[in-house]
Amino acid sequence: MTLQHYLVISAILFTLGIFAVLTRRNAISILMGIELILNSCNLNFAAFSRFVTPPEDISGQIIAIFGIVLAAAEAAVFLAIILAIYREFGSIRPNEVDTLKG
Amino acid sequence: MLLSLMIFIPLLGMIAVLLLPRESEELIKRVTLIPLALAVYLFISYDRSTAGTQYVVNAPWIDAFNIQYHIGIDGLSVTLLLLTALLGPICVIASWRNIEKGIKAYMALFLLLETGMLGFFAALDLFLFYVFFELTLLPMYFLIGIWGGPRREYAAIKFFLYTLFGSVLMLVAMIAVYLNSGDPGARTFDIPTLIALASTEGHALNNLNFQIWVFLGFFIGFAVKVPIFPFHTWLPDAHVEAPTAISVILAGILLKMGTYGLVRVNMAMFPLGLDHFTNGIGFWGNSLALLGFINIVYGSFCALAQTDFKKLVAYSSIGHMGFVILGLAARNDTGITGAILQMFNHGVISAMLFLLVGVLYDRAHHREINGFGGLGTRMPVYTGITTLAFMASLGLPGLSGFVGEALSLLGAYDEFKWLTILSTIGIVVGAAYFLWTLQRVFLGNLNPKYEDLPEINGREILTLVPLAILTILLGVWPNLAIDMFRESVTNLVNVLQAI
Amino acid sequence: MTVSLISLILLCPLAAFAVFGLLGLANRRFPRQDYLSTAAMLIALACSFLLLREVVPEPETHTVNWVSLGSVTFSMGFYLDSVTAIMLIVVTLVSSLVHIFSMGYMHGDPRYPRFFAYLSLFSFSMLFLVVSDNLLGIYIGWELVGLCSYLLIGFWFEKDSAANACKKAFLTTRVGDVGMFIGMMMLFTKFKTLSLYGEGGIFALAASQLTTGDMVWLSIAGVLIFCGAIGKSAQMPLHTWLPDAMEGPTPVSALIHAATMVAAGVYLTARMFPILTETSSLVIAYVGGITALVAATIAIVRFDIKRVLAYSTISQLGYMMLAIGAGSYVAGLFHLTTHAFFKALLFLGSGSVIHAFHAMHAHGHDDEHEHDDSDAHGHEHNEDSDSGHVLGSEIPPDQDMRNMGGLRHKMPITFITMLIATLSISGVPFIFSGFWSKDAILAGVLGRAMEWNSVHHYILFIMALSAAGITAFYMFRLIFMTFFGEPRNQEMHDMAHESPLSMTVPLLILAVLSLPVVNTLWFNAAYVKPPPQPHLHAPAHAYIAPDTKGGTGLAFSLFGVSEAVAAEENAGHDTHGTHADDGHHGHGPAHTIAMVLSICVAGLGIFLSWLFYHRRTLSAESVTTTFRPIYDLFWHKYYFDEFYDGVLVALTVWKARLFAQFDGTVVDGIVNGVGVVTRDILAAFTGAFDNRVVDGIVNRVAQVTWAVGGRIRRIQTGAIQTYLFVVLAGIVLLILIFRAL
Amino acid sequence: MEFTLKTFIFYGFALMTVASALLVVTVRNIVHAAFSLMVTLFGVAGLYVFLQADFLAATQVIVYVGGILVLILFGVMMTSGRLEMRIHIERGQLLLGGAVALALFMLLLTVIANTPAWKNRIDDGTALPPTTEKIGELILNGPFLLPFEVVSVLLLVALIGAALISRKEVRD
Amino acid sequence: MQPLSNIDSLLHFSPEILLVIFAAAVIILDLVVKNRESVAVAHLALVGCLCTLAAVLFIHFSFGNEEPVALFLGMIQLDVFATFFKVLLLLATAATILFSLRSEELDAKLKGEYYALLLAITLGMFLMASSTNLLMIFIALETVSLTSYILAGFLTHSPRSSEAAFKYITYGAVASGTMLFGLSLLFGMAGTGDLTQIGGRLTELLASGEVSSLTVLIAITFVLAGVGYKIASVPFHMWSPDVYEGAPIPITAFLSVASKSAGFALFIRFFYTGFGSTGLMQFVDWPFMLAIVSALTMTVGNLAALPQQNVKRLLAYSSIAHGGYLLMGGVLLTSEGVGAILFYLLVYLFMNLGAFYVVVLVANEMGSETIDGYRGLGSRAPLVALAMVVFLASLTGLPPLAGFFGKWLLFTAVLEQGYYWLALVGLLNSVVSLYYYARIFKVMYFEDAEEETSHVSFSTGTFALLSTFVIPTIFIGFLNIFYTFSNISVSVLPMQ
Repeated sequence: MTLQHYLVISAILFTLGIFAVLTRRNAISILMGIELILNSCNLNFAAFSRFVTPPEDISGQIIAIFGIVLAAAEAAVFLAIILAIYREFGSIRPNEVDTLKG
Repeated sequence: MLLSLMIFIPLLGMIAVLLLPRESEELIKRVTLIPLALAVYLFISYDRSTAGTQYVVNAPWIDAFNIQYHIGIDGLSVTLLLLTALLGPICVIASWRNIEKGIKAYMALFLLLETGMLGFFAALDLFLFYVFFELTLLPMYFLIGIWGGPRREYAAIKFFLYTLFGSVLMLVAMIAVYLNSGDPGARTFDIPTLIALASTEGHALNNLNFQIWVFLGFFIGFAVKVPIFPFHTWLPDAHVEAPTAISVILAGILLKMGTYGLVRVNMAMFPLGLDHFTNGIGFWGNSLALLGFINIVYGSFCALAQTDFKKLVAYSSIGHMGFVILGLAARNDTGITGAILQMFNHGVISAMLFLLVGVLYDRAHHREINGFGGLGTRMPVYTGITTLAFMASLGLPGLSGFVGEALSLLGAYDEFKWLTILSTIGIVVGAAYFLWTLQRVFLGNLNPKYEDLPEINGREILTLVPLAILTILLGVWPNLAIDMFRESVTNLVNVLQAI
Repeated sequence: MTVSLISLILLCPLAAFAVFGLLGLANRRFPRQDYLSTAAMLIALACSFLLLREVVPEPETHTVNWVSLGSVTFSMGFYLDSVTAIMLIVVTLVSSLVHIFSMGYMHGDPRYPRFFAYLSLFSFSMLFLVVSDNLLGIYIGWELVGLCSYLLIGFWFEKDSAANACKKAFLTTRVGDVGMFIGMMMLFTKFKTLSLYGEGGIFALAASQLTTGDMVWLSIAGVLIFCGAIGKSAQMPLHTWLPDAMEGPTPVSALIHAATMVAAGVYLTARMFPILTETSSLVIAYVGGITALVAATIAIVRFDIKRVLAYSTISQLGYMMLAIGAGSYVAGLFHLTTHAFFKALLFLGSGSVIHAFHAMHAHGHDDEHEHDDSDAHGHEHNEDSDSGHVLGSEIPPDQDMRNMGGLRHKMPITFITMLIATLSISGVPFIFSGFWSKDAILAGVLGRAMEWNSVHHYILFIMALSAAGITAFYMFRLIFMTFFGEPRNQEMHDMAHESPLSMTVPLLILAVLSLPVVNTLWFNAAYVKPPPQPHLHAPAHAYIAPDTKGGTGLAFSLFGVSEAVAAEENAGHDTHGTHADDGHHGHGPAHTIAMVLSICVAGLGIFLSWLFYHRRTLSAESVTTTFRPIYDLFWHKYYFDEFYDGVLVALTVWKARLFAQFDGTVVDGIVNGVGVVTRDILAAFTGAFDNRVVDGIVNRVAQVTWAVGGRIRRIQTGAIQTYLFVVLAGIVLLILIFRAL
Repeated sequence: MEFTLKTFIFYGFALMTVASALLVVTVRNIVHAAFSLMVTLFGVAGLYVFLQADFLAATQVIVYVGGILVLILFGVMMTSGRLEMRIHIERGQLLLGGAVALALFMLLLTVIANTPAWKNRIDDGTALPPTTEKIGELILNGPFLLPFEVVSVLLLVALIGAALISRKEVRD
Repeated sequence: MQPLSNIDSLLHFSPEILLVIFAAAVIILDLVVKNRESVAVAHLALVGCLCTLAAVLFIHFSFGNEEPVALFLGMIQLDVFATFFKVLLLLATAATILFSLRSEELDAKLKGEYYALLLAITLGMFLMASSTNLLMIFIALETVSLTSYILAGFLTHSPRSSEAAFKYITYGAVASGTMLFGLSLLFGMAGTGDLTQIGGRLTELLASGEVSSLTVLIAITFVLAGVGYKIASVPFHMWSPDVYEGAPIPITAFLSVASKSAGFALFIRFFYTGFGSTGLMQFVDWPFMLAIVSALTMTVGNLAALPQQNVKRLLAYSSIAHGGYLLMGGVLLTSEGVGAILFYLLVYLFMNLGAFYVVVLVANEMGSETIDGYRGLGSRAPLVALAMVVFLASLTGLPPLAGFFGKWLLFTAVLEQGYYWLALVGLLNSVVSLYYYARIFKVMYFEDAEEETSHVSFSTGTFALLSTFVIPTIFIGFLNIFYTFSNISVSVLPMQ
């Protein structure tokens, strides 16, 4: 259980998040990917807080908490927008939402 | 103060034109007369015995960059200022009945243009100089684009893009000069100061390599304006599409801005760079003269191939500006005097030519040279004036065109024997295309289509007469003009010779 | 006094031009303008006569600064010496007579006032040229007379042939002028002045500063300046414009294209005498000699009366050039003077004939037009006529000698006066001026040949002699065809009448002038002093042992020519001590030989002409058939026009087109190339895109730029995942690239 | 490192997290993906516990699993017709996306391996005091007061915004 | 410089507090006022802006004038730099409110929320300009982003608006996620979130070999993803054309000016305070990376703008290109460079907002955002067209308009540092940019309207508002004060 363990896990999560964002043809799946990314970041912060900063300094953890809150806010708005998109376009496939281009 | 008045009165006029109702046409007409009146005063009161700048105004403007509102005139500036002030009212008269739509906007743009031109010739601060230089772009673009011929949009944007291309290179060079003019805080745009610094031993500006590069930057900027081959292709289009009065300004003044800039900046400020391109070893030493030569011959031959009257005149401008370049490349007082005279005279003569083309176009609604014929019988006065203008343009002695050309060539021969000799081809070809045009348009049988073509009218004659008088006067008595800038040229030559 | 006289001489025609020119431009008629113009010329003439006395003893110079620069000054000014004075008289005299003649000849022309304005301008320009003391002034006058020539040749510009001819005249002479200008540039660069006389003038500087090392460029400069004369004086190979210039009204031909302007070239060459070197002199002499001979041969076969005279003029001008080139300064100018009078007379006479034959001028130019058109059809039988693309090859009927004949009874005054002129030009001895001047030239050339033992000058002498014979032949051909025999065109013959007084009086005056009356001035050695030629070095081998002071010819003792010639030689030899300071006179026997030979060839020429054209013992036609190739050569004027038209003009136009094309293809092409490269490089990133063909630099660049923009647009697919891909791939790339750096 | 139960559990959580995350991005059924995500989030919460971040772990479970995931499931339900339940995947996109993700992963691995500062930071197993009180102190009376306040504004904004945008339909 | 405690910071923080108060007041007023036509809400928001502006200036002259003050225990910093941006942002917000008042696009029913969101986003931007802590930076960024998403998707019944919001949030979420990852790496290396300390720590670590330069490079690049997306630099620009086109015009204007400005504020503070040390740059030459990004940004922006038919979209690309120009100043590490950015942003505020205002007017009157809608505008609405010419000419950088002076400062700074190639790319780009701006000139003046449309008249208020953009666009460059302003503003940044 070294720092590097956490970092590798976090890196995997980040990469998978990126992968999801790039390849999933569903807006909600993209949101999930984004959540993975944010989780990886939070995990990083928590890990660094544990291993790098002095034990009494828990600012990394607090940052992670804020990260969770922000992720929540973002998810809310994201979903609202997905709903709007679904209403307007009848689909949440991201590549079908392409009237604006060029 | 006088100069400032002269520069900014058109601008005030523009604002007045925009604010006043349409009916105030008379006022519009008269606005351009004020600079002319001031110019006449300048002509009288200008002290011809000194090379120094006169009527200097020097006020701080943007302190952060040591930019000053520094204007003043020396012999060269005053000559071109006079030309500008003269052509202003003439163009207003020439456009009076020609421009139908949006006369207000037209006049406003025209006045803005005039401010730009006048300011450019008077500016003694490099930044101000650039600002005025660019100030002419937008009005010109609109004047061509709105009131021009069928392909006006193309011509306008071409002009705009070309010139802007040149001027951004110029901007780089200008910034480079500024940055090298001293330590931060002590930098300057002041042209006289920069000139002095550039010839101060050991100063950063007095460095051959540096001067070569900034010379090139400025040169391309001005070369587009002159225009010098291969930056010339905007000119025929712009001329063909522009309304008459704008062609007059274009050929009469705007082209001169390029050559004026060459003298004011490239020659005076970068003598080492100039030396490299006019006196250096091998190809580069001949490059400027070579460009002049190419302009002359290339422009003349292109003119010969034209069948559009206006395009022909446009190409002839390219050829004639070649003499200016050649004369400047000579770097001696004969050549430079010839070049400056040629600037002024070309301004007058090409103005006449474009006005004349306009007169014909207004009547026949086309400019195809081969579509006319025998107009000499129908329009004798017009024919007479055209012949005069053609003769002046092809360098007939006794008319002003000759003096400038001859002095340029005489001066250039000193430095560039073969190029000058080859350039004289331009004289023959120049005669050829003008005479051929004269023949095709005026001589021979009257084309029956034009049996009722009305003779040139009083308003048109009014625009032409002052120019014709100047053409003859300066042909007979060139010292009238040379007196204005003799000392300045001597001064410049002394600087150049000191290298 | 001198200055004011000269100024008056110049101002009179100038004022006439300024006033009447403007009025003429506005098509307003000023009452009695013709009289006023003529009066102005007469005043100038009077002043010229007054001036004649002012000249002695020393030449005068009066200058003002014209263009003053920091280091150099170009001055304008008068230079008055005997040559100037005589030239002034010639010009004003001929001009006045032509003015008077024109009052009759041009009467009724719709542009009558303008004609006089042009004449005045011409007179002014010519006089300005004559009195100028510097090359720039001469050049100015030079070009101005060219302009007048242009305007007057194209006076009836409705005629296409006239319009073509005037353009041709101007352009051809301008080619020469450019040469002259280059020569001026060379001199200016060396001497920093264009003034000829005085302390700081070119001549003084050339004499004092130049060394043998400078001879090459000085020769070139001399030849280049002579180029101007080649053009103006219609010397080979730039002579073709002069025959075409006959499209102008005949008085113009008389004044400009016979008497004055074309002689300006000779005058210029004479003025440049002091800086002519051995080589340039020889070039001048050869050009003159060849021109004299070739033009004479062409004249033999012409039928147009004016064109015969035109070629004759060319030939005679060649003579003068030959004289100056061979060092016979006085003889050349002398011939210039005599020629001015008798050739003007011949032209005016022919004008009188044309006038008589065809009252077209009274009907105005429209009439002329109809004739022109009808000619095109009516004279198709003339199989000799050129295909038509050569300028001026169609002969107007009123100028065609084949329509004439037997006019001597109808037009006695014209006949007599023209006969005098013909005798004069043919070199019939002793009472006609032409004989003396021509003889002086022949003698001069032969003398130089003998003195220097120069093969060149022997050849030149033979050329001159042949030309003299041919001249006599074709001139009498003209007289016989025109005035003798039976009328060939009865209809036209019936119309013919003697010209009015205003035309015959000038003829008579000129006839008098064709006798050696006024020309005696040239024989006054004290009056005319040939300038020194410091740069003339006879070839060393050519130096032959001093001859005895040979017997002086009869002519010289009669009229005192010998003094002038002696003075000339003294002047020529005194200035360079390396050579002939013993004052030998190798010309002595030359004079006698030349005179005898010239009389012989003149007689032969006249005799042959008589046989051919009067007695018709010999048939011109049969000779023509026998020597068909030669005849063709002559008829086609040695194919000069064809050459120019076919090659030079085509070349120029081709070049112009090439340049225009160059503009469109190469300049654009380079930019296009840049565009293509830009496009291809960018295409590596963005993929291929359409290659649209466009014209114009900006178009192409704009198009390419635009297309790149379009390509970039296409990345903007609208699909968000593409965007995300670009972002993340961009991050990876940025990192990798900067890792690599 | 000693292989203890603790490490075993740690690896279990790690494996669970990673594997479920892999499922999130691979399964074709969106609902399955959402449930996989839940497992991942739990896994991460477990890891937080291992990092002795108790409050954080709790927040993770409450906010993520209780809030965000439910939101996502609602989203799935409201937007997914039968067709939308299956996630369409395109091969080209998969390759490109995979390549980019892989490249990023390699980069991150390199970084993690090659940063000496992060090496040998072993969890020595010392128990730290619970963080909740400390967090409260830091947030309410420490440097994190301002972020806290700003985040509250942010949440308000998100609330308004989400309502606004999803309410559109209702307002017709 | 001792950071102030939370309580002591409150007074210094009063502008932000005012914004929040007014945002709340706007919502409350909206509930109270039932008249949908009422403009009271907008006016209240406007008053809020003005009050905030007054507060900003008051605070500045009372406290922040000389030395920077660290607030909230080092979370944010009050200094001239921040004040400059606050003033700038308030101007942009006020202008946007005025635009919105005149825009007919927006749903009158939602105006309370709309203006409240505008004030909230301004708060976020304030914080972007003044944050000195990684967490604060991220929260500020998220505040702005989230609000922007909502505003972009604000239009009811506009698929384009929803699409814009969708793309925006997807893009933004990924970008900010990436940035957060980068921030976490920074935190992990430096062990602190305090921006003022990070630079020093990183340099030490790099020098001692504790951290590889690749790690720092990745962290910086990831951070750049978040910042770059805010300033729309290549390759993070792709959202902006779509979002700009889809969003309501006032929001587009706001995003293109305010959001970009705030992005630059953040960028400058982050990179100069965080990574500005020479020691760090020996290992990671981020200025060079940014130079290339800058060149790419302006080139791509300008080239892609060429074929656009939608004026909003065209201006979006133009805005990208201007981001590229601005970024040039950021690579120089000189106060001249940053000063030039600030000055240019000020100029850009007026000219770009002005151009968008014309777009609003045309959209209102002609109902068209495409370039064809501008046909014959020169004769139909001469003054508006004239104003448009001024704005576009200024955007092109033609003297004597302010845009030229802005470019001038930038290029001078660039050339001073010897980045000749960059200056040349920039200048050639401005030539290219002329082409598409001139297309608008062309349709306005050179082409006549298809059908005979009558003269369009606008209210005096419109002209007054227009002139508040035109006049500065013409005159800012002439006046010394603005140069001084922008130069002083950068004095607080650490420079070599």
